[in-house]
Amino acid sequence: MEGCGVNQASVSRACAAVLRRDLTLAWRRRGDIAMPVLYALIVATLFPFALGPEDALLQRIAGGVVLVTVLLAMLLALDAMFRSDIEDGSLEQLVLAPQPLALMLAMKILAHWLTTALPLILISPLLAGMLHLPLPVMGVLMLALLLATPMLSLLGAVLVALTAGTRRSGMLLALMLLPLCVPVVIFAAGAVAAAQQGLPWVAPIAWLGAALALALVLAPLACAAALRIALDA
Amino acid sequence: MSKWIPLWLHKLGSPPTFYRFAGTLRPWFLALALIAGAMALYGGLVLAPADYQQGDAYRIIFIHVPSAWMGLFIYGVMAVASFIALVWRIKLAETVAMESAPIGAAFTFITLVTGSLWGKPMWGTWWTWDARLTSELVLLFLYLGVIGLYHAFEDRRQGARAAAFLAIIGIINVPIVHFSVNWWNTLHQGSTVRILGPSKISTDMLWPLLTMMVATKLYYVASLFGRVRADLLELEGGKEWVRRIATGDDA
Amino acid sequence: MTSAHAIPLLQARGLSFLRADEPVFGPLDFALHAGELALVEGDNGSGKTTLLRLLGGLLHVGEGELQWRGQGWNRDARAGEVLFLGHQLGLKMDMSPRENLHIAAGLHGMREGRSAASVLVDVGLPGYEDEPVRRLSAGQKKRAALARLLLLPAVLWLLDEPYANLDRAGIALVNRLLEEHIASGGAALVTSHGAVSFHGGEPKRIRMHG
Amino acid sequence: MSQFLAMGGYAGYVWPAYAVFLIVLLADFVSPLLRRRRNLRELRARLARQTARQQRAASPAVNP
Repeated sequence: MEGCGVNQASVSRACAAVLRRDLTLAWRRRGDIAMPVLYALIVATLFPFALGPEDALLQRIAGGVVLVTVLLAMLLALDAMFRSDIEDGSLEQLVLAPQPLALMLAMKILAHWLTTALPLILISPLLAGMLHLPLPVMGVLMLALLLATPMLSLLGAVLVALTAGTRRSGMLLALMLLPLCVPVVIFAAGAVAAAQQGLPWVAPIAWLGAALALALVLAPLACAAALRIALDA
Repeated sequence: MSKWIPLWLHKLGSPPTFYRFAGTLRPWFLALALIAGAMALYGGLVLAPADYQQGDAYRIIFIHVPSAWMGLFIYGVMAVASFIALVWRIKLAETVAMESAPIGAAFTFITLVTGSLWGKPMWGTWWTWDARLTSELVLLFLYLGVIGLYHAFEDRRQGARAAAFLAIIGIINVPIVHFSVNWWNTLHQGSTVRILGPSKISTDMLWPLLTMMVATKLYYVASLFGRVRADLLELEGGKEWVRRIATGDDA
Repeated sequence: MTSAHAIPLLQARGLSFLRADEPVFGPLDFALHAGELALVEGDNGSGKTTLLRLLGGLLHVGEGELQWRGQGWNRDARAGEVLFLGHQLGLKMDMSPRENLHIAAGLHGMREGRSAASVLVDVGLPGYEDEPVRRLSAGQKKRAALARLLLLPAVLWLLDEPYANLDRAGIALVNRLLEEHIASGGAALVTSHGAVSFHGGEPKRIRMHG
Repeated sequence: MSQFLAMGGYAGYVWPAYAVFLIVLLADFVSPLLRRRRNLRELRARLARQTARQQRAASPAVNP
């Protein structure tokens, strides 16, 4: 505009603004952060009741149970990733902002991961301990979770963006996410199982890492494209 | 190149044109599919000799393998149509993609059921977490996700675009799933059952199999045309050409 | 202020938007130059909101053509030049007006010489800067959203029902914002049911039907 | 013939498999036909209502 100076917003400032906003909002509703953690705790507690408290059995399933539990807890929180932003119109404002949308969404995904997946990773040793996972394997489990949960956040974000224009999305989201998370679960649980059997576990972890690197680049772009489709009506 | 493809597609893609085109060709495809299917059934069930290892149970192969192949093939068609729909916003491509999904899901479902019916006498179990069957199951879920997303939107064209996007994500996912499930199978020393070993399949068995593959393809085209026709009538409900059909000026 | 041969900011030719193959509005033909205000008029369901969302870039062009500054209609060319204020205000309820403005400024940039505090005073919210938005009244929320217009740089404002929920003073505020914006060479597209008492010259009118 | 139907003892597996194949594909084929019929019927009804409305509007004197 003529005669009126403008301080252009740099991309890094915009990223920081989005990240700070989402983290602040999450902090102001701390109770919501605790929900997935509580859910995971409940599910993990139920397994010994269902299968019996036999050490050997629990030990064998511990890695898989923790992984699936964390996955389900994340699925529970996934639905809310864009929900409030759609309801109050902030998502429209984000789409219309003169910033690369994919990068802004990447920040939202990062914030979502920090507030839902990170607490789950932090309590995963507790869950695994309850199921008698051997201590040396614990490190591999944490590493697998550290690589698998961002994958789920990224893939989930694309699907949530696709369902942004629909009413009922909870069950549908699970149906859509299942095929995408099968490889993630296989490699993450595979690494833990291999470590438990004393087999080399680096290969599946490396595969997960490679997939994560790819998803880090592609998923935000796909998420942006999906969101534009979902809002276009 | 980039100019004439959309031009050509736009011409054939005009709904009334395609409606007539599909209406004319559909009976032919159906007839050919039925003839080829009958030939394949006769060849497979009557002419082909029993397998020396599996006896007559192997005859399920004549529907199981073509169905499995169609499940993947239709997913490919759906993904290509989805891509065209997203890039050029062609309504017909959206319809083709979305109406392919139920057919593909049907074939995938058949694959799973026949695989299970074959597995029981051969492996002694209805379901085994064999790499191929597991991949088929995931494929079915991919189809159901696309169908579910399509129907979750109130605006059907928007639903088609969103589901088309999901279909494209899915096709990237298919080989990854296959690879990971294979790896998973070796890790857990699961039951990797070779249905047909590397041994040569005899011509008596091969030609009914190939004929059935052709028959299922022809059937797919016939079914797709029928579905697309029904869909176009729904989508274009307000248009003059649909009105003429409704009032009986046209078949 | 407006010369006839200047390139318009926004030019629509035969513009329409289709939903389920039914045109929601149009075809519309209009041009909007810098320093012009256009009122979008029409009954409920005539597609006013749809038009604004389309011009904002949320919807794709159905039929017809749109140009931005005589060029094609692409996102990069319009980046940072358009502000959209819709029914949903885009405010975070758990944050204060000041925090909301800081985020918006982080995304859009800021006009020189303006600050969140100064524009909040300007829209009549002194003393409410740090109150969570959820505790504000509907009219105050609207004012908090209007503050964005003052703080962020943009040439074209797309305002959907800016007068809704506002009292007499609030309506005067919107008119003042519009007059200043137009006078400084900006442009605006406004939908409204109510009459607009605009003192910066005769506004253009875009009729959605007939 | 009965030997053919017995499928070497595997009749309980082979025939259900073929039955599923045929039934699923038949259902797949018939459903769009039914959908098309239903749509056309609804469309005809809508058109009839529309013409009725137009006629009523054209001759307002019928119903004082």
